[in-house]
Amino acid sequence: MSLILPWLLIVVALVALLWIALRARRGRIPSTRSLPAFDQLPAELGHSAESGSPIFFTLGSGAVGSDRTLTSIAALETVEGLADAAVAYGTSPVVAVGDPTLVPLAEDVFRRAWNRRGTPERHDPTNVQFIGVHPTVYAAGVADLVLHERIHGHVLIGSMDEEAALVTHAAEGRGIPQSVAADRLPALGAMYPADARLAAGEELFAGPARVAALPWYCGSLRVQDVLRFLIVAFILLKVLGLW
Amino acid sequence: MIYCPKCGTANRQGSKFCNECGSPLLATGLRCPMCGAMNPTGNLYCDRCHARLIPAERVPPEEEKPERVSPLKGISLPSVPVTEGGSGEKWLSELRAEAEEVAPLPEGEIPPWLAELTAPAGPTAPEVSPPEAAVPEWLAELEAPTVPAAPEVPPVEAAVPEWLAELEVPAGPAAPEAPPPEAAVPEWLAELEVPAGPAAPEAPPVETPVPEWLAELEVSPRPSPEAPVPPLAGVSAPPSGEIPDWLREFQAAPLVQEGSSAKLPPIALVDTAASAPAAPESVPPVLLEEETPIPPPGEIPDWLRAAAEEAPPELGGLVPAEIPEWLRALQPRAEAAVEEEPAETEGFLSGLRGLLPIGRGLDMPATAQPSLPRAPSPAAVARAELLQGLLSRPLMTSPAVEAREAYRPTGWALSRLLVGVILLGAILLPMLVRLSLFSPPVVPAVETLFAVVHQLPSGTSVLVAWEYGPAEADEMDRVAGPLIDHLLRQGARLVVVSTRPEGPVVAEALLASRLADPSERPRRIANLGYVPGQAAGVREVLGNLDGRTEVSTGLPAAQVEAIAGVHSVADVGMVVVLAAQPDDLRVWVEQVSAARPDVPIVAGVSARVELMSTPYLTAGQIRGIVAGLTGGAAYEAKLDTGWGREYEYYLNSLGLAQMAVAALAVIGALIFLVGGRKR
Amino acid sequence: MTADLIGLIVGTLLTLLVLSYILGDNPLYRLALHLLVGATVGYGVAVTTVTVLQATLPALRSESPERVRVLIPLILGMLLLFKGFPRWSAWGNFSTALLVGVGTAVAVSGAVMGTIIPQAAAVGSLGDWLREGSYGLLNGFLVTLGTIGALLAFAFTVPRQPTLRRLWNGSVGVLGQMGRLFLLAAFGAAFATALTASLTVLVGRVYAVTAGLQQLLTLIGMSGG
Amino acid sequence: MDRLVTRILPTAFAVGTGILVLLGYLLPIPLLASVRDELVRWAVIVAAFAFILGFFNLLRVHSQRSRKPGGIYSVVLILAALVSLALTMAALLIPPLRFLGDWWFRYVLSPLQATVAGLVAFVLAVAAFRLLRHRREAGVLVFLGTALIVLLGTLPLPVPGGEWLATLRMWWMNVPAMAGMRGLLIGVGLGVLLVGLRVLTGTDRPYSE
Repeated sequence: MSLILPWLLIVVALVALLWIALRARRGRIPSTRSLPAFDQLPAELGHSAESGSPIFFTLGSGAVGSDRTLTSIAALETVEGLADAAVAYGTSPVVAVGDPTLVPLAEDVFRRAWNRRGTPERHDPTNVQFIGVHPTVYAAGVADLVLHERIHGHVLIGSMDEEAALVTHAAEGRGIPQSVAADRLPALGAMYPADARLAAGEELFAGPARVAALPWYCGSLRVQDVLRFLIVAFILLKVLGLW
Repeated sequence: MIYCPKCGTANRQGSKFCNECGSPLLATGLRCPMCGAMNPTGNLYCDRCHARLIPAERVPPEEEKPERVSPLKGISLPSVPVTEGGSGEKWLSELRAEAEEVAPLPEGEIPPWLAELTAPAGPTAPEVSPPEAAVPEWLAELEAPTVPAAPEVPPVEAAVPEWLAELEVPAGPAAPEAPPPEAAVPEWLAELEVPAGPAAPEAPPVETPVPEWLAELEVSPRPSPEAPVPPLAGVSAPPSGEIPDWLREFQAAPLVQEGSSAKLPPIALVDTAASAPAAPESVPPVLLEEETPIPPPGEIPDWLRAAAEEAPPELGGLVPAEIPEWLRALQPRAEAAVEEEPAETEGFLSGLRGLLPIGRGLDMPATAQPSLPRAPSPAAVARAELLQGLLSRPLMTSPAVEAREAYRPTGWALSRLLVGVILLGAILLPMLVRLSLFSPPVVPAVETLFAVVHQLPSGTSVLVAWEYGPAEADEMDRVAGPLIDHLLRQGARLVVVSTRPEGPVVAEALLASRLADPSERPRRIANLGYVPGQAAGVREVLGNLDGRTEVSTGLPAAQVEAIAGVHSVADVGMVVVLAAQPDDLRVWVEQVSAARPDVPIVAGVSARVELMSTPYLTAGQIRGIVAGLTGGAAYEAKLDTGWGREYEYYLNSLGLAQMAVAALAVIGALIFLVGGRKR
Repeated sequence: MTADLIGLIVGTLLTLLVLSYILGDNPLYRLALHLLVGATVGYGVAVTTVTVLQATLPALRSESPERVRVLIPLILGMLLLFKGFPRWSAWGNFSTALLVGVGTAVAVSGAVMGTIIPQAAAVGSLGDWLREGSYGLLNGFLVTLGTIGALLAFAFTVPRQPTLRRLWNGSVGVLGQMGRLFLLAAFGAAFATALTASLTVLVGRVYAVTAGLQQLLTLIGMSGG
Repeated sequence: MDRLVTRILPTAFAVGTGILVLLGYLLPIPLLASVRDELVRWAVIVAAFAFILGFFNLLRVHSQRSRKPGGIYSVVLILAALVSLALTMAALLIPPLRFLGDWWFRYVLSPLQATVAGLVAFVLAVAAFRLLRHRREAGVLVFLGTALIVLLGTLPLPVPGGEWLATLRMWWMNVPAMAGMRGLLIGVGLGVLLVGLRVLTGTDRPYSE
């Protein structure tokens, strides 16, 4: 398979990213469309602080080091966008991970949030829980936690397949409001009929931009749109036989 | 509307970035801590209630201002600069954490939970002007979004709870350590004071600053000849400006030099046990003066009794309130006689008594004289019991926000039970009643696979990638069974490899059940076990097959007959991928076609992988595919290896179960279409 | 033989406990589930550590340059264990940096060379469609429309100028709406295939339980009779 | 010194290894390919240590929870983890004890994992039943229609319409569903690419202090 196309795509993406980063520094930050799955998380965090029970994050079993790494990193960045607010309210969320490589990275998110706040000793490392290696066992373990722990809201974001239905089933049974962001097709098939605000496929990667709204997150969404049009053009050219 | 400082565009209230030029929008108003009204940033006093908005202290120069460490848009956060190496003792940082959670925010930005309390419950998420055509909720394209409009949580009542309004320190950089030199004195109290003299108090008050809520209870200590001081502690000054004459005679002599804003403890929590000098009769005692000997309870001081008997007519119908018994018991009184203390004669402390004489014993540490505890007087005991009674009463706090007990969605248990019973019934029915509703369908992909395997010359070695574990074994064993059986019948030698830890063990179980003659095992099958690392592991094993150890016998692979003559994927006649996940199929197809493009690849996959595997089939990378139980049943029907009876059971149960779920989906759709949406 | 018998009893009992979740969440199910979670983690740790140690220890003992190549990851692995103690957690940053770096490269190359380009190129051209006859043209057109629509359905940023925005809504917006229908078709197909797969497993489990119970009954019948 | 060790060096290390491995994929140079495979092997070894970290996290969380009410479940979990670790280690390292490990895998682990995978079918069925309660827009008809076609087309009833349904299923999965899937996968690929570029350019640093 010729390597020209991959190089072309990566170089164009890099150039677009740098160009948009410059524009963002001059203040021209693109506004992105609203995604209910992420937009209501800050308010949900406020309610959770009021009721005193934490928000439960299911980060899936995407191993860092495998080809699902970047889905897990996008999920971690979304949680990091909320970590400062959660720490300020004093209720640090519970995070369940399905792969051991996610344990250190998830714990670091909250440890640094407490450091930024100036009270590192209030960081409780057991709010990140490693549950089970096999995806289905992980989903069943998380479902059991959701059924029996005192939680206020449930957010599922990360790399999972149709076993995610076990978790949303348990949360729906307790009437807990849910937000789900999944990028794999079997998971989306199982999550669409679930009782949850859905962010599908590429929208999972818009999580950090919607929650933390930092310029380079919004900028990279603009780059995705630019590449989107280039690929549409490529498909049309190929259909017309010109490529 | 907020006007952008850079391009002047009008943006909606609450937006953080200008819609036109994108520059960040500065804070647009200061919220008054007393009445909550929004004032322009430049105001010193609130337009509505004239409370002071910005404390009079020096505004910290630019570089001292704590730089905002995490510019989190959309979430207004009290950001605390990271103090290197921890700041002071632990209790101080905890105090700062609580104080910060209560203190209002520097730029007048209110955290959403509080804003909800003050502003009527409105949408708190920073709304970005969503373009008309782009869908608000991503899938609600033709109709209003189904997102439940009313948030489940009952909106907290909008008015600021009374205890919170008082607790708020006046707006302005709320650095709790720096004691505000003078708490903003409320309007009604300011009138009672002498119009503040130009000379600001040089000597900062000795005592610790009295918090706002406490200051209200105190009587202003600075009586001046014109503004008499209300006689009794705790009696709040009359709201109207002029002082009733009944009050004027109780005016105390000017005790404290004008202008000194010494703050005296509000309520006479006087430690009467200390040897306070007895004030001379001549100076009318003021209850709050520290040195005044307080008459023992029950025995009313003559000046009070005189005032009581006189009952001056011009009280305007006000019957002098007689002091209730429990309040009188609380009234402090002098325990022991104290000897005379000369008053100061000159200097700006003239007239004060009980001052520490300069020079004598100043260097001595202030040690309390240990007074032997005498039997407590009955009054002290009564007071103690009263206090104990007060303390033991249950704490009356605002009704705790009980954890929002999750409501159970309607009909949850019923629909769960209904689905469970119907599903299990559909699966068990074919076991009780012998049904032959469903027969194996004719699947084109299985036809091509059968043909490819059929022309395999005898004795060729086949690499089998065993990519499923026990969780998927129930389905995959029925998919892979006929294929493995056919390969063994064709005389092929199997080399089994897996990138999942449980793969080899599951492979052993199926191979044992499908191999007709166990003694031929070493000649026909070599299980090379688990290879860690997805794509990298596959690449590594494709390059070096016989360098590994055979799992079932423990021998190095080179000595196993089944793998004789096979060093890498180049020496293999066919590659079979048994995948339960789409990723595994993609990894193996990519790596094998990269290592050896012409080798035929066939696949046995789970039903969930069928959707993702058809592109490979059409692209010709895979010669044939058997997918799901139906594929396995079709292959078994063609091969007829004697497992037909079990497949018939499975096929009928699965078919019935799928019909049941399809029926449930349609019934559910009708029920909930009519029954109404989620509340 | 008794090991298999005990195994059969234990296996059937555990399967029944987990299946009882269908009738309602109950303590027995929770016991079986916690047993499963613990057992899976214990199994995973054992297999991974033994496999990795078996791969690295022989190289450590040999004196060849291979030693150095194995020593570095082992040291990085030890450093990662510091992440367990919040005070020295920063020392594990090198190990997580390696995991993130390698993972990012693997994921990016997988996305670019394994997904974006093959899927975009697989749409085929007019010529290919015509070769498949009259249906080919319809199918090809539908697939192209659906792929482009589904791709445009995710467009995040919207132009600000009103004129451009109307143009945008007219074109990208409409295509996006249609793309959403194709996406829902994909979700429906994924739902159905996932349901078929897990139904097959459920059927297999129910058969295993009934077969196990029948076998136990005959054994009890035999020993009783 | 603190900033150097916890921020700058890890960032350089991550960006360096990332670019090296990516070049290993993008350039057909054998040297780069071997460097790439070596770094990937390192990542596998470090991931094994992460497993030990995860194991102790599990033990710590559940030992804490075992003291609270309903702690019996955590005790069972900890015991099962230790027994499973011991039996599997014995099976892999001590050949005579291998039958214990196999027994544990075959009669405890396998049935439990398989049955939990079977429960997924039950929860999917419940979700299908309550579909119209959560989603009320027109698109749900496309979802439901596709699900019914693909589900009933898998094993058609021997009624006359059965054959036609099977061919409709084949077409429906190869054209509309395939198009939607393709658009989705390309979109996810773009998302992954951009997050990857942010990590490789050092903008996102999940590993650094």
